[in-house]
Amino acid sequence: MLGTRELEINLGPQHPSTHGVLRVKLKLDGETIVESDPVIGYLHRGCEKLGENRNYIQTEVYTDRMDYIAAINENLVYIEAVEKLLGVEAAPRAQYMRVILAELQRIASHLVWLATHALDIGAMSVFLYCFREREAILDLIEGYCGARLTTNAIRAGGMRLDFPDGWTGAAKDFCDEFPARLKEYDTLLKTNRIWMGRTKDIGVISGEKALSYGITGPCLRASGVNYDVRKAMPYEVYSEMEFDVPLGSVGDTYDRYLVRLEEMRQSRLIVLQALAKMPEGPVMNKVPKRIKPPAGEVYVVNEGPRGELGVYLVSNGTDTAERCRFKSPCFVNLQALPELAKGHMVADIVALIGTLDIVLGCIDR
Amino acid sequence: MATTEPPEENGSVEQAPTSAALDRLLAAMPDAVVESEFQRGAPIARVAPARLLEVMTFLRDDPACRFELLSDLCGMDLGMVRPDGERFDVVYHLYSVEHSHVLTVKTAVADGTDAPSVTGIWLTANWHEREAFDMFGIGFAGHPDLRRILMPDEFDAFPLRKDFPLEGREKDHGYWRQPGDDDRYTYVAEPPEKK
Amino acid sequence: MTEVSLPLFLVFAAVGVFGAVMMVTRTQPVHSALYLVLTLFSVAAIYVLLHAEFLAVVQILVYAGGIMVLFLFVIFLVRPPVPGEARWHGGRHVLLSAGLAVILACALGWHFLESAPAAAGNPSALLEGGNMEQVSMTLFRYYILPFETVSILLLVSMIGAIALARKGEGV
Amino acid sequence: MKEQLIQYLAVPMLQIAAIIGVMLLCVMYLVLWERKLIAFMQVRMGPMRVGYHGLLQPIADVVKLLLKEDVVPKAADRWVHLISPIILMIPALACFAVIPFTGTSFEVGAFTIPLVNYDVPALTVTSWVADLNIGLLYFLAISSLGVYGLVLAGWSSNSKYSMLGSLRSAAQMISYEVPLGLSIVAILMLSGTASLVGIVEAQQEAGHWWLFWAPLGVPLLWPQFIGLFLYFVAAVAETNRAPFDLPEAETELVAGFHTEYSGMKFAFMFLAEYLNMILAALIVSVLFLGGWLPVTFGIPGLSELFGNFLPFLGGAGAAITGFFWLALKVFLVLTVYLWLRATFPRYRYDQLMSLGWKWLIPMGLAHVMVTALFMLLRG
Repeated sequence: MLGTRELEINLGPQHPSTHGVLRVKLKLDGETIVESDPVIGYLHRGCEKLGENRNYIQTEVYTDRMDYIAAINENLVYIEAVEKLLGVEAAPRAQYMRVILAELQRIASHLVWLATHALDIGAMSVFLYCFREREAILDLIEGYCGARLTTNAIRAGGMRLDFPDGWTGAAKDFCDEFPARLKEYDTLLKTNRIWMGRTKDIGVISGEKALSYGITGPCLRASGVNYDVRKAMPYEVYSEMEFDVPLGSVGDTYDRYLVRLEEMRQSRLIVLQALAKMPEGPVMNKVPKRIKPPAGEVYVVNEGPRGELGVYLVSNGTDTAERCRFKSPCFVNLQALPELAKGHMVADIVALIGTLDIVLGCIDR
Repeated sequence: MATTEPPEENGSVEQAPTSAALDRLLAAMPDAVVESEFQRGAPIARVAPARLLEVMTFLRDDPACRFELLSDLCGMDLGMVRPDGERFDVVYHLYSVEHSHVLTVKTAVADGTDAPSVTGIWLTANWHEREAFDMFGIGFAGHPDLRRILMPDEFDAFPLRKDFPLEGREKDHGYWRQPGDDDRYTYVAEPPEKK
Repeated sequence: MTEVSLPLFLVFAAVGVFGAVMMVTRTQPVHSALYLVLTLFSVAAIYVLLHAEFLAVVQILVYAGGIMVLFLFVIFLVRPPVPGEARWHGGRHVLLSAGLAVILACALGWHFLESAPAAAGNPSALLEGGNMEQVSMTLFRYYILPFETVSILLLVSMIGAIALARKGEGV
Repeated sequence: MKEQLIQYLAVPMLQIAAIIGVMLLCVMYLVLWERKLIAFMQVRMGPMRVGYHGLLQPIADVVKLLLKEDVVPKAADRWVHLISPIILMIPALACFAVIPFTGTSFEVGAFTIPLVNYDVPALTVTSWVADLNIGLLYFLAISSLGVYGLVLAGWSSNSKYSMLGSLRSAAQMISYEVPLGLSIVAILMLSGTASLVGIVEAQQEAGHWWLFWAPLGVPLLWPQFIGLFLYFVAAVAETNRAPFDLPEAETELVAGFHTEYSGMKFAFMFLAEYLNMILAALIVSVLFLGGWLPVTFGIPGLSELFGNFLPFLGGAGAAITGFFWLALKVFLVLTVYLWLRATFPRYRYDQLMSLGWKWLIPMGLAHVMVTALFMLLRG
């Protein structure tokens, strides 16, 4: 019979739907993926090395540049690690502020995910709708700290400044308007036959396998494993917040879509609760000007929009960390791509890269 | 939860921290654990490389431990801190979804020797070990595909080692560093003339 | 319009023959396929000159629009684009095919010389108007049995081909 | 002989020139309309800079494309790379030959071209270049040739992404040709002719558009909605538009078959795509929506009024009116076309195939049979 050869194609590092400089080596049989091998490192900037050569305050700036879609979450986890190393706590009002900002950032990050994911699958309008809402959040974030993406908003011991006048009202307005916008996305996608055809049963992964792969965040919860750091090991004031952790049952791309959409709703609820409960008072506790934590080590994890963000800091008693390790959820999640993609078609690989919600800055660090 | 503050945030020294998982490990395999301690309330167990796989398999499968998630795996260069001992530590951060507890496992590796690979226990270790190899040059015996991951394939050093200069070497990635006017460097294909 | 159609016929016939020759002599299969399309077009044009517009259109629709695209498809799939991979097979093949061509030409020529006068005198008389009704009458009224037999035969061979192709997959 | 020469050579040449000119203009503004419409749907502005609300944007685009460097990949098959955009363009333009733009023909009296003192005899000018009795088949046959352009463009670029794009388009075109053909069989049966002019005239005779065909005198018992739906879906797929734009799926294949094209050649491919869209809309209007007949057609009183709303222009008025109604219908169909793009995600290759073969073709067959049954019952 006629033999067909496997076709090798190189997806990226310059490709419209690899969300940055990811490169995936694909082996195709017709349009079916036989093998895929993600190649990363194109955005490697040595954040860990820098973290071991700069002092604790300087290093926070680098955390912005890792997961640049969700900089506040990266700031937060790093500062928590520093605080824990120092043995200080954030001021109570600051803790609420952190939760509000982190949850707004989570919504913004999920919006970018939905936008790009939908665009990858060809739904162009969703992209623009999502960016409209994200812009509103970025305006809020900019209104607080002056920067849209590289926020550097959080300080050890609390927050640098209180919310400006009228900020909480604007945040509340956004939260009031947001459900209607989410409904708009649902009309376009949730029961759209093409959308369901493109996402259902694509990249199915069982909860057990996902855990073994170390997948965390919405991708893990879509496979039915109830692990959310905000519930499992509450940090800041999450223990006072009432919210649900949405779980999927199948573990396919559609479930991951549903889980993330529900997370946006829950995040909105958290923001509203935190806004209501936020006490008055100072936003900064007393913290020495030069941060020189006693020797020792901490490993702190947070629930980032993409999964479990980890920071491992080892102090040697000076103002510079002996070891500064950033654990990236994207790095871990991307590792499962070959497993998810096997047997699917070329068109699905972009859906899968989208569903893993990767940020190359976070992967390569 | 009784207190509004989660216990891990306290980090108070007066309260003696405890860990059921560490106790269970010490009870089941006392000879495997070289040393155990608490750092800011978190349990840490140091294990000899020879017993590592055994310990890790136990930690994953034992019903009282059930560490299904290898949260992080990283290398660490202790060349300055521990000049006489093994140069590297490999640090494993474990988490159990079932019991919601954590444990940090460490193992010491000398320069040029391999740590055992835990890829057979957690699939996620694959890339983490590649990264540790890429950054520190720590080998992992039994790893299915140990090659560089973040640095280019032809790179011949290990950038996170303490002796690797922050600003890079004279010649990296095939290009030579040439001092420019304002404290910045330019990179050229030919070796710059020494003045 | 006979005075116009003769030179046109000559032009199209020449293009057709040119396409056929080029098709056989190209080493790049995709180029061969393109020249074959050219030939098919010239034949379609000649049909139009004979007032058989329906046949002409069907010729383009089926052969050029359908079958040749499938050909290209197969060429692409089986042979990834490596230009100049095919080579000229040399003497024996040329002799053999030239001989066959001569025999075929003789047979056709003899046939036309024997039976031509009746039909060739007025080709449009064969297909009055050359329109759809004429063709469908012929196919579906006078020759319905052979037509259906042929289609069943084709269907059977198609199923057979699929079965052979998927043998390894245990279908 | 001279009369014949002018009637059969000079007039069609002028018609062809006019059609090409008008159509290129239409394409330019169709692109602008697409950008504006989709921008409106996506809460943004669209082109605003060139001219009032971007009205001159198409001209700027054309100039840009004309001035762009024409890049040919080193490993490309230069000749095939050059001719494939042309192969795409020719069928797209050739199809317009059989389209009736309006019903009434003009009588042009004999006149003399000044300067050269050339006497032109009295002529009849129609709105179509040729009224073939196999017009619809001609359209199908010629439009099926466009696939060569796509396939060869992808192949000759010698790029894997282009190649995948052209393989997809070949498969897609072949698969959707069948439902496309099936969807118009019912119209052929109803009209009893394959001439596009004849089809509109048959609708005029029947007193309603074929879309509202009422078998056995019962309105909406088995209207041609299904045929229209089938035709429209197949036509969207044939023209590689969203949600069937797989051959150029930008998020998977970068730009599919035209990844390696730039400048004028790219402009040709772009033109051909939009010409094909206009063609599909024209065919929908002619087959199902009564061509040049007014939209009020079938409503007593109104249809006469709107059949020629420029009565003071006489025959020319009727012709212009007919043209207006056809243009309106085409515009509406095209708007639906663009709307799809703003709404739907993209199909996957295998889903596209199964939609074509497992749904559209059986539906098309059933549609033909039911229509035939009703026609038989009517006797």
